[in-house]
Amino acid sequence: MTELLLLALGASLVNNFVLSNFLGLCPFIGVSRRFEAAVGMALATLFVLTLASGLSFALWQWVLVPLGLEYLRTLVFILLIAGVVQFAEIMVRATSPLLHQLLGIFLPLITTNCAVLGVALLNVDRQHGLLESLVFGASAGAGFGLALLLFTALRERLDTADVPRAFRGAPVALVTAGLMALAFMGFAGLGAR
Amino acid sequence: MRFDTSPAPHVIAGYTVPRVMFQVLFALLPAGMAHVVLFGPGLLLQLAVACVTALLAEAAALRWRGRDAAPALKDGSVLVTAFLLAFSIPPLLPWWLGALGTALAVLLGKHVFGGLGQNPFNPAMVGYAILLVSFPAEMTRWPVPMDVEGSRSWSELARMSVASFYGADLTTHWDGYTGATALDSIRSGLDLRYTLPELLARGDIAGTLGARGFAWINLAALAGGLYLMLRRIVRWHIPVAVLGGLLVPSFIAHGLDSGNALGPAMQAFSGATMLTAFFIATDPVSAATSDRGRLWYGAGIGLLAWIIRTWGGYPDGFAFAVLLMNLAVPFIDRYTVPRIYGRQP
Amino acid sequence: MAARPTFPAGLALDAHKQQACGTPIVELPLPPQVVLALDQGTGYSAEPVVTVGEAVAAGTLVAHAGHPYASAVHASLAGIVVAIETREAAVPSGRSVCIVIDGNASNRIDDSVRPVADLAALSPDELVQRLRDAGIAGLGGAGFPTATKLAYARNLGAHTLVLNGAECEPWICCDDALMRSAADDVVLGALILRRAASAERCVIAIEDDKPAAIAAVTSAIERLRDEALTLAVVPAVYPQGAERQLITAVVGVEVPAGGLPADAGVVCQNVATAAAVAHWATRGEPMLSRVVTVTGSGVEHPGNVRAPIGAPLAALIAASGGYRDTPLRLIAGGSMTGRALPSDEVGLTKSMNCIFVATRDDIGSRLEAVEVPCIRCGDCAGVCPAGLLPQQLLRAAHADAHDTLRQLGLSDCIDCGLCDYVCPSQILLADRFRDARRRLQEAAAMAQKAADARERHGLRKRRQQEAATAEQQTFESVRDRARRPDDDSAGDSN
Amino acid sequence: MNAGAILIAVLVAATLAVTLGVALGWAAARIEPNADSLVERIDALLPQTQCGQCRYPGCRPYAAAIASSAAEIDRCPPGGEATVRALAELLDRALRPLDPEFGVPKPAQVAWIDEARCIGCARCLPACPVDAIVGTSRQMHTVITRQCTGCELCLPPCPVDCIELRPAPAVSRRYSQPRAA
Repeated sequence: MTELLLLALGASLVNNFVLSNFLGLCPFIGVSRRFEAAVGMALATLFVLTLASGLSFALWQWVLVPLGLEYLRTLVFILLIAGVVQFAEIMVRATSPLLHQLLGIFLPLITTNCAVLGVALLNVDRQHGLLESLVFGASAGAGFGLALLLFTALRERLDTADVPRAFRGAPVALVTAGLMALAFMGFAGLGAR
Repeated sequence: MRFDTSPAPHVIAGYTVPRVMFQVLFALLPAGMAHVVLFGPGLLLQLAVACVTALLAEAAALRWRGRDAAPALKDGSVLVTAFLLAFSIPPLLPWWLGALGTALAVLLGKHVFGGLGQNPFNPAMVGYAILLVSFPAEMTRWPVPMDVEGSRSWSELARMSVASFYGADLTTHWDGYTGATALDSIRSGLDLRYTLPELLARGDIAGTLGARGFAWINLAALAGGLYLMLRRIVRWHIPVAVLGGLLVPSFIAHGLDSGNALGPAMQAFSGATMLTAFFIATDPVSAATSDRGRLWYGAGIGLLAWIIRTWGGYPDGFAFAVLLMNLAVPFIDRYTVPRIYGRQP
Repeated sequence: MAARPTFPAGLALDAHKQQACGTPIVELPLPPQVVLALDQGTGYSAEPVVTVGEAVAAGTLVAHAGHPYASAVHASLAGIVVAIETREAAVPSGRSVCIVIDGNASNRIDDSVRPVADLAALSPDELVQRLRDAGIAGLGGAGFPTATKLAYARNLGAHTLVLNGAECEPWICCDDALMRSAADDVVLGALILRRAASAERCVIAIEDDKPAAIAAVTSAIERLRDEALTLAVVPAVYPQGAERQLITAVVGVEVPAGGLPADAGVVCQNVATAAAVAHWATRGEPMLSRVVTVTGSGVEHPGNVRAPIGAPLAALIAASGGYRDTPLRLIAGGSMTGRALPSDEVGLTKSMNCIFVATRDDIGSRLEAVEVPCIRCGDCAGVCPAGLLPQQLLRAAHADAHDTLRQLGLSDCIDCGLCDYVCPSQILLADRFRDARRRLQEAAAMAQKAADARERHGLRKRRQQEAATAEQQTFESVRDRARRPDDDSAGDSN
Repeated sequence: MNAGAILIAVLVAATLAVTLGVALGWAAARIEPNADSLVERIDALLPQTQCGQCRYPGCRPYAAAIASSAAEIDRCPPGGEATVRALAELLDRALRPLDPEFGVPKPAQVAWIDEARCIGCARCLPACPVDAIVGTSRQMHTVITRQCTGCELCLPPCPVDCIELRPAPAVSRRYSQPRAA
């Protein structure tokens, strides 16, 4: 139990996927202009990450390893993630076409979100079991969502700030993301003692 | 007869931002005096370099934007940033690090976002965190305070401070004069499996209320903070929440495991506790805006500082705790809008 | 009497009342001309019923209240109508159609001005109608027609009439003076208003910094011995006299956002309005005059003046000894919500409770203010009596973000000006909010119009479709009928 | 590596692909996209003049075209810059100026019939998209100002050019709360 808790804490805060490992930066920058869209993205990523973690573990454990096809893992995982993402897209379009509009290209791009593939590969590398994989995936997703929502709320505030012209838009967003990463360094070493 | 028109209200109280800022500077006076008495005149040198750098950076940033720099320089806000940073860094820091930290605080922490009132992060803490991450050795080397038993003299401390300010290598002359802060020593002691009572029994760590040296500075900062509350510059929500967020968990943890967990008195009067609670966390620009939001914000800072002090990689977690809660402020503001008259909650 | 708890927030302000309050009410000599604005401050105008050149007597109806938010206007001076034209006026829009009457010395009083003999026999509905005909409007500052407010109160079943004698705004003391000199009128008017509103009880609320008024009203109530009538002393905290805040302080309920006081079972009237009602009941006089405070460091002898509606402000100031020093602003109202007027040629309106002639001594704090960026200190939120976050509203107003403005409750701002008052960055918050509120109202009106158009367009399309279907059916039935006798053509339908 | 291993690898990948494809195809067919709610939210931001300047027969068809990305958001001159901004914000699309091809914004206007010149031909009645013109054959017509959207669609059918557009009256003020006194 403590192990799982530490795993969750590590994946969501200490080694936050976005702010410490720099995985999944494209939606982090791309879908952080509107809070509603960010909430949608956070939920979609959480869904995809958790589902992909479980399924990739199953594929790895019960198909690739028994058949000696470990070298196929990148290919197979991407295929799997693409499928899950497509499913998420169908769901989003059915429930909220506005969200579908807002997420735009970034929804299918979850497929090539390095955070998702990263979680699947890290699960294999660290030899996580099924439960561990699911917890790792879900907490990575939660950490991504947390960072995304905090960042979006910050950017909405910056929208009305008197930012120098040279820094308006992407530059100030990147500076902010950098300072967020700096703040998250405060978690460094947490749980190591 | 004809008259000019102008919108109501026609009379205002006449409070001004400079008045607020200079009251804050004034309230830092007792802490500054305690600092100088206990740690030597290093603080004054740091203050000088920080103030000069801050004013230059502010003027340069405004000039570059084509704006009038004079009112901004006079309003005192950038001096508050300089003071808070100078109070946070060790008094032995070489001048160029103090200048670098201040310049980064003002430029990266404030003017990139548009200057006064626009910065989401506390500029002084931005500067401090960058220095701490980039120069960990210099940033954790403090003079041994005067209230630790030994045969050190203040004038020797002063000579060392000046030498260190210009970058002299301290190990040759003043080896026994420098050391880690109390919180730092306790951390490393605990890592080496000493128990807390054993560590506190050593004369160089704990005073009556908290860490040697820092206990007095914290008391002085508390006095200055109470003055600000009396003058209604600072309202009670943030300081109380910060102290609550830090002290409640430390009280519980100390009760459960007095061998390893610091007690509330030690937590309250060591490190940057009081400075943060009354001067840093209360910076309104980077704090939450409603009363309820400020309680969450303050409690978050206290709790995160406790977590980082207890389990984290840094001895005093306040700078990071403040930055972490700064970035949560817009999020907190979103969910803590007070009830409007005549509306259902 | 102990002060009772009050609404949250607010601020005790420097009252500046001693300037004008020392002396008794002065009667203004009849001016040679009056300028009667047909918009008396609500933004809705009465319709003229006289023509240029017509002779009128004091009390003659000159404009009829067509809209429920407009109030009837009567000639306050006997004479000749010399102009009906749009002029500069002391109303929010700055201009109004005005009826200008040149006085003659006849002082003729209209025949309709007779004491109301059958007062006790009038039903509440009749009372309300008579008050409407008499042009009685709120004298507290908004000028809203009293009859319309009473009608709302009756429709929604208000149980309490609150008589507003708080007079929280700095510099103004006309209500105070009136209560001290004519407390019996106030109490009598209160009883008539209570009956017209069909309310169970009436509470007269006075701020605790007016002990003389409290004493006068207390003894007037004792003389009357009516159990439905009580006095409530409220703390002198600005904006205690704002309708919603006073209701919360006195009755302990909140008026729902976007609703009327009557939704909370309360109707609120000003004490001066009550005195005017008593005036009407005892003498039959429609609303022809009011008491107004003339004050500020820019007038020689500050004081309270009873003047005919429409009297040029210059005449009022002359009666107070004229200008002194360097008057910089001519403000209709007090220092917090008063409106700076461009000229002293405009006529007194029913809603004008104060003429504040301000010099640098009075308004220097505002003149010298230098605006700097908001530092989010939150002092404004700490004093806002509506519980708003002005600092957040400012950002939203700056970005013109309508949804955010609505969410943050811009429409619940009562325009009290306290946020401006305390702001260390000295930002003109109240003015920005006024501007944003106007934009929001315009957007809402446009949205309403679009919604109406959408509905009508939808109805039209449905009607066209139905018509097309009906035509098709008619065509088919005619065709079928035409086909039936001739069986050979059956194959043609393919 | 032998041929068998390659075959197995290909088989595994292919099986996975086919399985996912079938599952997705089934899901796509079963779960209906729900486009109407988006069209409604876009329609709510359009000014409802029904003027057709966007070259769609009314505001709702234009909203549908925006929702399906068939049309850009810059085609509505009556809504002006404010509408483009609202649409850009709703859909998180880039702000762009109005396309002058579809007309230029004008101040709000309403139609007005010169009743002296009107011959009562009733041709303008069916042209009005919101039924804001009243009148019948050989009777004078008049425009209900409050309901007119200023779409100008009644101008072309009029044989005697007796309809002109005038500035719209200011929007009516609502009862504003009594102020603090």
